[in-house]
Amino acid sequence: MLGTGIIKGMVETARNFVGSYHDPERLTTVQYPEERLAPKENGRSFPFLVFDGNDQQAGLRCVACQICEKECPPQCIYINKSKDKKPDYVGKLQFYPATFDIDISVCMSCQICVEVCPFEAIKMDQVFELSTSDRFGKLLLHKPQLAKPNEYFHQLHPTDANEVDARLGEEKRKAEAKAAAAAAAAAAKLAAPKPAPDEPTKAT
Amino acid sequence: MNVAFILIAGLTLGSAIAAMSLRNLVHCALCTVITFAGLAAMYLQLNAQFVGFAQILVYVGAVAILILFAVLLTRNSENQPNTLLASPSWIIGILVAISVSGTIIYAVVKSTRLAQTLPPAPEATVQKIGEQLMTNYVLPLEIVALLLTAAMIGAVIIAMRDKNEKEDSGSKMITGNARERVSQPSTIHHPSSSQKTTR
Amino acid sequence: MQSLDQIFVTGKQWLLAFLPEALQPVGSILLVIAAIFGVFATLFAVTTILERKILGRIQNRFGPNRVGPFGFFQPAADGIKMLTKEDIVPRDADKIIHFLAPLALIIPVALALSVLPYGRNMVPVEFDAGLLFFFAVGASTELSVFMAGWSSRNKYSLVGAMRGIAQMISYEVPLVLSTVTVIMIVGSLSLVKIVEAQSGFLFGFLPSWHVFTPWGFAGFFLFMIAATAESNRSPFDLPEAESEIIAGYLTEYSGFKYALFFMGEYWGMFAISGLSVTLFLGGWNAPFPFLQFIPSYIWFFTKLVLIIFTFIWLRGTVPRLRLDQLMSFAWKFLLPLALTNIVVAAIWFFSRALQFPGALGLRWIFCAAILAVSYVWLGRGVAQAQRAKRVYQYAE
Amino acid sequence: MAIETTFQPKATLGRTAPGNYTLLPKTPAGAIGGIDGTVLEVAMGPHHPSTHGVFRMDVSLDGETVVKLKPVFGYLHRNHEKIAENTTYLGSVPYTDRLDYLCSMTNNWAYALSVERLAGLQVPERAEYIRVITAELTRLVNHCSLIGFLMQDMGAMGTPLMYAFREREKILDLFESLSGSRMMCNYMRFGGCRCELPSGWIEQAKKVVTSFPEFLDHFEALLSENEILLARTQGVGVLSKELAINASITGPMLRASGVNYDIRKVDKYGIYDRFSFRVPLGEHGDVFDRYMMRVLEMRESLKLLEQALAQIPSGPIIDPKAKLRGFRQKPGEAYARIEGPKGELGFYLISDGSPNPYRYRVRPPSLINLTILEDMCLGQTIADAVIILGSVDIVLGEVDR
Repeated sequence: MLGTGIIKGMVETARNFVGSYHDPERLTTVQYPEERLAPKENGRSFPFLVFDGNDQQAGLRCVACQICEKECPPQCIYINKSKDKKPDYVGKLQFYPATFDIDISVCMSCQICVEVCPFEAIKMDQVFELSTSDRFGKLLLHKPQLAKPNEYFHQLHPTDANEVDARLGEEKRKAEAKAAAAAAAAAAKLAAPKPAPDEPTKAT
Repeated sequence: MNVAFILIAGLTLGSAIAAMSLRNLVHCALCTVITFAGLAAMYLQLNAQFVGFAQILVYVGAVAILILFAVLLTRNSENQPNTLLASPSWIIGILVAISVSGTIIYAVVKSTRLAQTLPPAPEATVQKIGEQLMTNYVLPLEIVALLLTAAMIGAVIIAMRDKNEKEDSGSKMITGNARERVSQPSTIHHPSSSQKTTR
Repeated sequence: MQSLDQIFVTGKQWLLAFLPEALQPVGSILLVIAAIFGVFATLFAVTTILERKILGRIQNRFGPNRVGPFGFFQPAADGIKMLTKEDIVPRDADKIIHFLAPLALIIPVALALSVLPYGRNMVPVEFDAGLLFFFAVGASTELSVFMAGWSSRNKYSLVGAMRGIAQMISYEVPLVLSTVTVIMIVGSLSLVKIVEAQSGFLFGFLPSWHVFTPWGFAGFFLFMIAATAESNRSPFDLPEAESEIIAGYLTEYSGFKYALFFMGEYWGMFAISGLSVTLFLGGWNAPFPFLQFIPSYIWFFTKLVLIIFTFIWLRGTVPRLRLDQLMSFAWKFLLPLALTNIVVAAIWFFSRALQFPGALGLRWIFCAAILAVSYVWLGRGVAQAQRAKRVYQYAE
Repeated sequence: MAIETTFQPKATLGRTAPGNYTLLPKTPAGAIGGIDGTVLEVAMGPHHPSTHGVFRMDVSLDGETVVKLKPVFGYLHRNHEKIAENTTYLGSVPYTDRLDYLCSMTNNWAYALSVERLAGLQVPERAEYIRVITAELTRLVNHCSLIGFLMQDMGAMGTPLMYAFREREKILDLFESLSGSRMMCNYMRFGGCRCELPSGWIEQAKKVVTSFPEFLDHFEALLSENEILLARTQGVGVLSKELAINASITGPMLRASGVNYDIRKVDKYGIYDRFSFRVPLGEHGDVFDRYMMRVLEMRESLKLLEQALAQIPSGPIIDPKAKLRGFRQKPGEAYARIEGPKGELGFYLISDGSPNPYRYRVRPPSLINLTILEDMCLGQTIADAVIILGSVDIVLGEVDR
């Protein structure tokens, strides 16, 4: 009969009308400034640089290898390598970025820089309230703005951060053990009444 | 003569003159609408509610739209050449108009009816009109109704024929276009084992 | 209770007593005009926010809830926005007609609102032929649609205007024919008399509204469908079909002129809903005897709001018709059904003479059967779309 | 020498407005045409509300009947293929997200598949299952939002669209917790997937999948029997079997015309041969059949998802041989295609040994399905043209690339 389909549809909309008053499953709107969704652990917005410890200059993991700069699909990372070197987390002397800029007006949040980074130095942030009235100056983030402590990384991506810390800790432990072993060997060599080798002990 | 009458009469006359003299046909048609509305107001002033409302319903609501449609459906209706105001046909027209109206005015003035006193205005409620139409004037009403029905059926038939022709030509064009694109139906995968569900 | 019911009538007389004798008629007219504009402008504002909220809830959203408590000051914000927006008139537009079109909508609609009986003794202008007046002024709104569409000099506007006029003229026929039944039964064109004919209660508790008779129910059904089309509401919103012709004849309107059009359309909806309340839903009569203490105007506006809610609900549910389907629906379904309904009303009227016990039930069943059969039969004709149910095959 | 920058208006063109540009001559009153028997030419788009983005249809109307229709696209052209030829193999993956931005997972898969074919990589079992699950979820997202958009084109005030989006949100939540982004997932890599499923993801996905049929039932109660919808869609925009094949239409649109062609069945790419699912076929090839194809395909996808979610094994998610950084291929070419929600989505790659593909070409189902628009619209009204366009299911990001 004519009209039954429309009546069925109207019953359906009435169900949703009434349901939206008592059923949170239906009224899924999150009223943004007052309410917020819990951030997802994998969530990503723009990259940031991780540093260990308290000093962002000293603890910065980035060694300015420029792989991310090359792999970045929209080419929004700009790195200048430093002239001098500083020790990294295992104490090895490495370059560091003199400047590290990310143009987040170009960045497309693809996370490829994170994937290709061999030093776990760049990770994805989850902030999204970055609107500004100056699209050239304020959207070009510099190293001081990009560097965030490792604790922040733990807060955002706990699983990933724990894994990374475990791995880095392992490496550091190994390096220390190696260094200790080397030092011990050197000490043993020095202690032994044998002719000392000509070349000095290599610092690792 | 009260103020309202003068206003309404002025509006009616003015819009009627505008309807005749404006260049844009749609403007003319819209002025005619104002004339119709003015006439309706005049009827209402004479306490002829039914006639007044019928005037609006029929003339403003229907006839005016008909005129507008007719104006629009006529091709190049609005690109009239600017004719001179005082062309020979104008002069002849004015002469004819003067002679006709003069004759009518003469006849009216000379007629004996004017000398009689006006009868009291009839009490014409809608109910009375209805009763009259259904009793005394039922035959004319039926004849008019029949005539209008015949006209409507005729219009429907004319419109239907036109539509069919159009549809024919349209569908031909589509199949023609489709055929151009179709070369050879290649072999296609047929449903090997088919199941059916009713939707 | 009586005083509360008549508070506006007595209030008006009290106010008029301050004026000198000679100015009292003019004062009365001005008061009535102010009342109509005030009440319906408020109702318009309330309806816009309610419509958006109800549609929002139907669609599982909140709707506007930022301005004021629950977003109820949204209409004020919208009004300020509309007033301060730039009024753009296209260069090629016919400027005079473009300007006059919204007025040509507002004035007839306001006139139509002035003949509705809003409560006991509360008719702004009482005409003997009030119903005829309503349709007469209602018919002239088509002109405004034409003027807006033609003067904008825009292709979408023109198509929208053509659609609008075709639709409004077509649906005027079933609209008027469905009210003929009421005129036949009541025997008057006066809206007050029609409302009074629906007062009283059947068996002491059933309201004797027209909608509770077979012809009245069918008439109400037809009237509401035609009214939806007349007021360009979904699913008959073809003249403004956004997904097809942008905004139809309103495409080139902005700012206050657009607001006027918008208001005119809502007022038209109020007017036609008010008429349906008057004709079929008992006007200002209370539904049950024990509820008669509630003032009459409250009943009128309650019913009006309920009808508007139905309009909104329908709008939230159905897609839009196509123009040819719209026309065939009017001429092949509504018109024959309305004519059948007139016959049924005549049968109902003349079978009043039957006085044996159970006569009412017999009349009821007979009239309802005629209408139901013709509904199903005509419906089958118009819903050719319900051809064979489609069966879909699956390939493994 | 100073360059003359002011534009000199031509006096013949018409009035000169203040400022240095020329106005076109005023439209003579009544010159719009269209009602007095002449053909009305309307440019629907590029900013028309229902062209699904920036797309233009140059329509000639006789009254309201379409007598000529010319689709004009390219407004969203952004050099996708050329960019990909200058980007590393890895760097193109996020760009494929932006092709058909409603179905980034399937785009990723098609691209990953073609690179895998080029490099001869093996995808681990678990990754294949994840791919099937995400692809079928994408199909649900695409089809239910498409139906919503179609109803919007039909004038349904967005109610079906909102219901569709309500359910889509649940799937997008899944995508977000998996890949970090709701729409631009960038999840698949050649040789597997980017990251392991988060804990509890499978359970959450199972919950979404089990609650989806109920939503579909209600959705269909709202739509499938609605008389207005039936009247609007049945017999409108008919596409014949032969024309569909000759115009190389693919996807639900082809199957609505009654052709049994589903690449999941034909190619059996991935692990689709392990699941039992059916391919719905239409008969009339009109808008209603296209609508029903999508509804029925969603139901089949749900069956597929149930099987995949129940069977998913544990194991690695990426081929250990796959190298992301500095990926380079020996010269060669490869074409891989999948059954995307919109049709056959294929990527063709030629490698010359450099880190970038020498040639990169997308076979976009949206574009190829759109080419047949005029043949479906001729003789229909302008209101039909809008819903026929809606039923084709285009995303302008993919059409223009």
